[in-house]
Amino acid sequence: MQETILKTIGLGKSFKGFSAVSDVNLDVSRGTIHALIGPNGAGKTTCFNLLTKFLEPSSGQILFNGLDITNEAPSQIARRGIIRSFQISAVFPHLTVLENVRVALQRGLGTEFHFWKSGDSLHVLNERALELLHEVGLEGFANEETLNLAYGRKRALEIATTLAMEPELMLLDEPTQGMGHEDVERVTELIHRVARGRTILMVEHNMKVVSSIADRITVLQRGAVLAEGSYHEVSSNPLVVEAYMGSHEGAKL
Amino acid sequence: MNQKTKLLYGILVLIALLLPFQDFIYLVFAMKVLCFALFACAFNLLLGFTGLLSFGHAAFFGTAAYITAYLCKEAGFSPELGIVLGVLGSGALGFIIGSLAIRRQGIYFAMVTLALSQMIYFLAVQMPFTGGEDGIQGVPRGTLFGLIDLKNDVAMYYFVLAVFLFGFALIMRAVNSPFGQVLKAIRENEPRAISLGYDVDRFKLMSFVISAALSGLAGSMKSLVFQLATLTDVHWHMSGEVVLMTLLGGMGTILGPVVGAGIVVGLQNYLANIGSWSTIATGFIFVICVLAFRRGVVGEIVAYYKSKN
Amino acid sequence: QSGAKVSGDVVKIGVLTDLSSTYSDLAGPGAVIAAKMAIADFSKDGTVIGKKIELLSADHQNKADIAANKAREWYDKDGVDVIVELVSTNVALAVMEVAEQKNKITLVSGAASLPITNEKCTANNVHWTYDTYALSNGTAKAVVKQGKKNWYFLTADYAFGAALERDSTNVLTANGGKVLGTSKHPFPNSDFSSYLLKAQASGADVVALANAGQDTINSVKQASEFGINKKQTVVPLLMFITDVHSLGLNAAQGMYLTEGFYWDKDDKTRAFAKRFILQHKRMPSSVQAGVYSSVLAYLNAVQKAGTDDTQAVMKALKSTNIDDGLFKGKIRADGKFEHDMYLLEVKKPSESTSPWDYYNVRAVIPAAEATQPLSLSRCKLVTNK
Amino acid sequence: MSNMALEVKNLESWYGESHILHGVNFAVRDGEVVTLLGRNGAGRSTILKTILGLTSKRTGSVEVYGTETISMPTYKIARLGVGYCPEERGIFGSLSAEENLMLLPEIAPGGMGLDEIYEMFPNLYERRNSPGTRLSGGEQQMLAMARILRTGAKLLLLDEITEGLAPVIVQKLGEVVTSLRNKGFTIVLVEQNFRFAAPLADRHYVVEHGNVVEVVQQSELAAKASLLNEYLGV
Amino acid sequence: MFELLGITPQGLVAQLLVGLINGSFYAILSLGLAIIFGLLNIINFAHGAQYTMGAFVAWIGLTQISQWLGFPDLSINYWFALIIVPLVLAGFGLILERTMLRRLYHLDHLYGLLLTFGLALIIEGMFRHWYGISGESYPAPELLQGAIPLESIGIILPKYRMWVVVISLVVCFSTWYVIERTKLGAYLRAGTENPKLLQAFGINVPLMISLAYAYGVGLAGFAGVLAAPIFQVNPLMGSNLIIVVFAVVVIGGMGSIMGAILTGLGLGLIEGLTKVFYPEASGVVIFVIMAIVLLIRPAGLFGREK
Ligand SMILES: Nc1ncnc2c1ncn2[C@@H]1O[C@H](COP(=O)(O)OP(=O)(O)OP(=O)(O)O)[C@@H](O)[C@H]1O
Ligand SMILES: Nc1ncnc2c1ncn2[C@@H]1O[C@H](COP(=O)(O)OP(=O)(O)OP(=O)(O)O)[C@@H](O)[C@H]1O
Ligand SMILES: [Mg+2]
Ligand SMILES: [Mg+2]
Repeated sequence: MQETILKTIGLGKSFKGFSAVSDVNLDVSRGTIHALIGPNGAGKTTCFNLLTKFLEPSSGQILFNGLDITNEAPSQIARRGIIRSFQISAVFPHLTVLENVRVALQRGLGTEFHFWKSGDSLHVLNERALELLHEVGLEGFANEETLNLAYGRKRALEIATTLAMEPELMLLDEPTQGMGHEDVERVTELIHRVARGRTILMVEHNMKVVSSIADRITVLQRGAVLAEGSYHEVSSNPLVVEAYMGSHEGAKL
Repeated sequence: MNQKTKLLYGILVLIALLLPFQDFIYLVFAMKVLCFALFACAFNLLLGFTGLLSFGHAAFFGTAAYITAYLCKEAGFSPELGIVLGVLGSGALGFIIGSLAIRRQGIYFAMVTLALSQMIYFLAVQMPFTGGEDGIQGVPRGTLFGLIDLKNDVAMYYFVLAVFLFGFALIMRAVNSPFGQVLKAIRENEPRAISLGYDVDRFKLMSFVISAALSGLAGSMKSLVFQLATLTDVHWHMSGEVVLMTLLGGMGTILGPVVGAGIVVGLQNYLANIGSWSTIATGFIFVICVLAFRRGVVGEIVAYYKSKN
Repeated sequence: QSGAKVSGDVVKIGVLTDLSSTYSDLAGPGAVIAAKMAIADFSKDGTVIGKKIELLSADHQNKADIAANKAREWYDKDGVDVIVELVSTNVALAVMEVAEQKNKITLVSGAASLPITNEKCTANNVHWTYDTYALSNGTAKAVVKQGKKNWYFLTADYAFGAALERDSTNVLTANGGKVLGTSKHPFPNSDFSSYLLKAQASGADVVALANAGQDTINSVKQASEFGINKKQTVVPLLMFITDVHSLGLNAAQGMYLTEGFYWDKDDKTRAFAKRFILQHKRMPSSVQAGVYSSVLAYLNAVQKAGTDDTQAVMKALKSTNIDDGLFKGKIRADGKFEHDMYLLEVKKPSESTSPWDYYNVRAVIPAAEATQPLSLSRCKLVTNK
Repeated sequence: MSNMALEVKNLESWYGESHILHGVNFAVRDGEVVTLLGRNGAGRSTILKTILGLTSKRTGSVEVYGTETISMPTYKIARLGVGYCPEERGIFGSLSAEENLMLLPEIAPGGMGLDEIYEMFPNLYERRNSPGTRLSGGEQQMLAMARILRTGAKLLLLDEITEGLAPVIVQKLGEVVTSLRNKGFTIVLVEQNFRFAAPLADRHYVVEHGNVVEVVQQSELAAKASLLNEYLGV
Repeated sequence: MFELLGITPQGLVAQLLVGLINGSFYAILSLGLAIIFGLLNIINFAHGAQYTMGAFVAWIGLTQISQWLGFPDLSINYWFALIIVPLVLAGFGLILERTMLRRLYHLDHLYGLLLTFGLALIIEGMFRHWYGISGESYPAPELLQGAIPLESIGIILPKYRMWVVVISLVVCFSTWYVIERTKLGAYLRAGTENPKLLQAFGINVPLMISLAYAYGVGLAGFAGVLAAPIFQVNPLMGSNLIIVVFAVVVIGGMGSIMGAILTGLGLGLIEGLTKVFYPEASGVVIFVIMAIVLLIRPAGLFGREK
């Protein structure tokens, strides 16, 4: 069962001589929640961008299910089942909340290029969309224009949309950022729930979230892996404490 | 579509059908409006629903006009064949220009399309078969399917109307189709659409080609209605005009471009007698529209009804 | 004459011209005024064979489709019998086409291309004022005969420019001249200095301008800026008095050009011009004079035929000698109005004694020489016979 | 009684047609630190924006150091000595990190020097020549905070400054705010992270539906814990 | 003598100079456009009309104003026009900005483009109505009349054109210096991105924007005065130029000041050479270059990638 779903070999990226990520070897096991943490500017988002090909790696290889996907286009990677969310909220502001989720579900129908087909053909997706909205507590906003949602709710919507893709591997970039405590708890619980049957790789600064659900943690610093292991192992590593967590008091924030 | 809208469309179609039975509106004028309305609708598909401002749509309109005019006049093709080939031609050109242009965004997209269409213009001036600045004149309207003689203005009118309705329905359908939903999503947030697995460039290209082909359809029809294809059809002024029509009518609304086309063509026609004042008057209309009726005529009406409800 | 057959009980004349863009000075509002004058001169009460004469005017903006659309509407809906003026060739051709279909008349004054009475000729059309054949024969021949045999062309890169260049080159070589080079410039264009430098370096005697309107004006202006008009002769192949007026004599002096009408030619033209300037504040261009002449001739032909029926009027037009004090000649089978043309030289500022006193008439080019011989015509009306 | 730094009375505010704030009242004395707490969408960020006149319409009264600003243009309000760290960070992408830092005009004497700032945020020093929006999320957050420290503004409006920051940096920011407070700065803090805010502030305002619904003094924190819990779900 | 495709080296130098002159016009105009676009987010379609207006105002000052005001001796000569006309135009720009453009900043580029397009029509239509299409002649100032004969190559270069090159380079580079080498430049760029926020930092953005527009329009007017003695002053002189200038701005990179200047000059040269070697293509060469540049460097030669 502990099969590797995502593997990077010597992944690196430099911007005009500044190397943001260097020689990262990740090994994400199927069915786990894997957290990527590290100080600001360590290269976490950049890693995500490389994995989803929003950035072109300067070096290294990416293997998904043993398959080399290093040279594939972003949308192709998405269709393989690797779906990401963004650090700064990414929704479709002028679509309704329901439509937001439906856009993601729609790909499953295989009719995305059918410009001659009626839009009503999408209504079959409504039920599933509402279900997903319910999961993130947004069912009451289904017909609201997304623009009008508060920040935290937009984040929740983003997770629902990502879930709609039925991803094999979900990449979440700071999913709880900007959320109220209630929401954080709900989303944490949500992630935990949806993690069953899929794999999650997440960046998160909220140690409460990380400690409660992450099976395995990789700590990046200055673009390189500093430590790896369970929360317990990592949080007791003095290097990590110094570079990232601060005093243990802080870790419990 | 709700009941009221359906009723409105029904009434409009009925009026259009009855148009030949009156004297007040000149039929050729009505045909011109329909051609440009189709052109503007096709353009709106790109601007209003994909968020791409093309400043070179005259290239498609004109290319199809030239192809149809040439085939019908010099090669003796039947009108339906001439039109089909014209549309295919502009669709193909749309594919080429589109593939180059969609790689860029915003104002750059506009400028690339402008540049490429300037090259088409250059070709139209230079190539022998276009007849230079005289254009291709005296294009025969021919007989449709070997049955209907299009020389008759009424027959031609119904033909144009049928083609327009076909194009209009297609666009309306496309906008609300699954494809249209994805386009809307792309316009709203492109990176997110990519991350959901949509090959954004293919969608943009597709809508570009559809828009180009339908613009070509309008151009082909125009060349038959007026029986000529000239440089005006490929000039950047034409590209500008279609932008104006769309905006005046209300971009992103279904009926807006039709209304806009009616207004612009009507202005051209009825202001034609006042010479330089017509330029000034047109200028004022734009300024006032932008400052006061930004949503365009149809957009304003829609907004008014929305605010009332 | 109350039994006369007049369509719609009114004789309608449409002036379809460029009211707002490139050619609006040489044709434009002035052409409308000229047409009005012709009607007034024809009859005090504005009638012909007892029917009212009505005048319409519209702007075609130099766009063939707008022109064709307007023409159709006029013929179909408004009952217009004849459309006059039609500056710019593509407009003229488009409207002639419509007129032929609708069996109505066109009297072209402003457009210049030879094909109007050749391969594109129609039975219902008269080409009134001038054509490129007359321009090249007039100017080119006269200049070559002065011994200026080496020419350099600045040609607008479109069919009209090419035609002007070709026709002049034919005349040039037939008279022992030689083309040293050609620069094709885009149309429209505003800076001509590169071409002028090349022309200058070519050492040609003559720098010929095969272009029109603003392009010609700017070429002449810049030629004088570069001092080209001091050593070489600048010859605009198509230039109107309105162009000379806006250029000013300083830049324009010494040029040769050909026109079908000059206001200061004789007493009759001066009398017409005096009345015209009162209304328009500018002297008439040859195109505007041509509109006057064509409208007057049309009304006379209606009178003569006793109807406004197209065939009858065309027959009357083609069978009458025209002499209205501005133009004198007759209309040929191919629709060309054959009349004398004038070779003009632009005066020096010091020679000009009053406003609009711009030309010395250097020669009269007889009608026969200013018109393409019928034997060479490619007009279907002539070749079919 | 020390002077009022900020006094907000009956403040109402709109984004286009939507009415967001419905009569907000609160006051901050010179040298105080207060927080605005509330759930997502309660209107906390809007309060800060409205103080600076960044919403499309506002009514009521906002006095900054005793000057009524309700009909002042935004830039003049800022010049009264207000520093603003916006929610979405507002880093300028066409400027380098350092240009971003240097961009803000000094509106009062006593701003921090560049060295001091780089010492506080060494990441920024390292990335100073990168275009502003190329910085990582957290680096942008630091930059947004750092640049207002340069201007000498004494009244700081800080919107979610701990968002997306590593725990070490959050700790450090806590120290920064404390030291600013000791230097006499007046701070209005919008925070999601109550544990971060709790020890720093003199007073907490709870915002709900565009209104201040509860005021909790530092001293009452323990007593009103359950109330807060109800409002915020802490 | 060595010749390249029928052109002597001296001839080539002369041609390059001529190209540089056109380049100077492109540079001034695209500079103005770039400033306006960069800061107001508006594609100033009226730029061409404002250039025309500059030329007309100069001409009116020289020949008409005496009649208007009834002082027969009053006439604003070229040198005064060079200062007064840009100020008049800047004032005009200020009014436009305060009354109309101001309402459009938060909207899509499209609306600014449309509004200024309408303004261009009005301005052109007015001049067309008053002064006709053929336009008027504006004489070069006496000091700069005549030409420098380069006898050795049989070529004459007008003094006035030399002056144009010099003065436009001076104006362009001082503008560049002010914008890029002072803090103003940083304000301008930041203001482009997020004007509201910049205001929240205490900068009077509305004023900055008004002045920038006025300056851009003033530059257009300045170019108009410079052009008056070279080209016929006619209502369409600007609209023929404006599309090319747009292309120049795009090739240079939107919002890049130096890009606008250098590209303007460079394209003038290239266009000039095209006129010499393959004149048929001179009308389209800039667009071909633009297409190529955008495909290779999407943000333009000097633009920053987003
Ligand atoms: N496109 C780019 N060009 C230049 N430098 C970049 C670019 N993208 C990221 N960087 C730099 O690379 C480093 C890593 O950035 P990244 O966004 O991956 O950090 P992160 O680990 O996600 O941090 P945070 O937790 O603050 O979001 C940062 O120092 C950043 O400034
Ligand atoms: N630009 C805007 N236009 C319209 N409505 C807006 C806009 N910005 C915010 N809102 C609405 O105003 C209300 C208050 O938003 P605000 O951003 O002030 O909330 P907040 O308390 O800061 O919450 P968050 O934790 O999400 O930042 C929300 O309902 C939101 O939907
Ligand atoms: Mg990050
Ligand atoms: Mg907020």
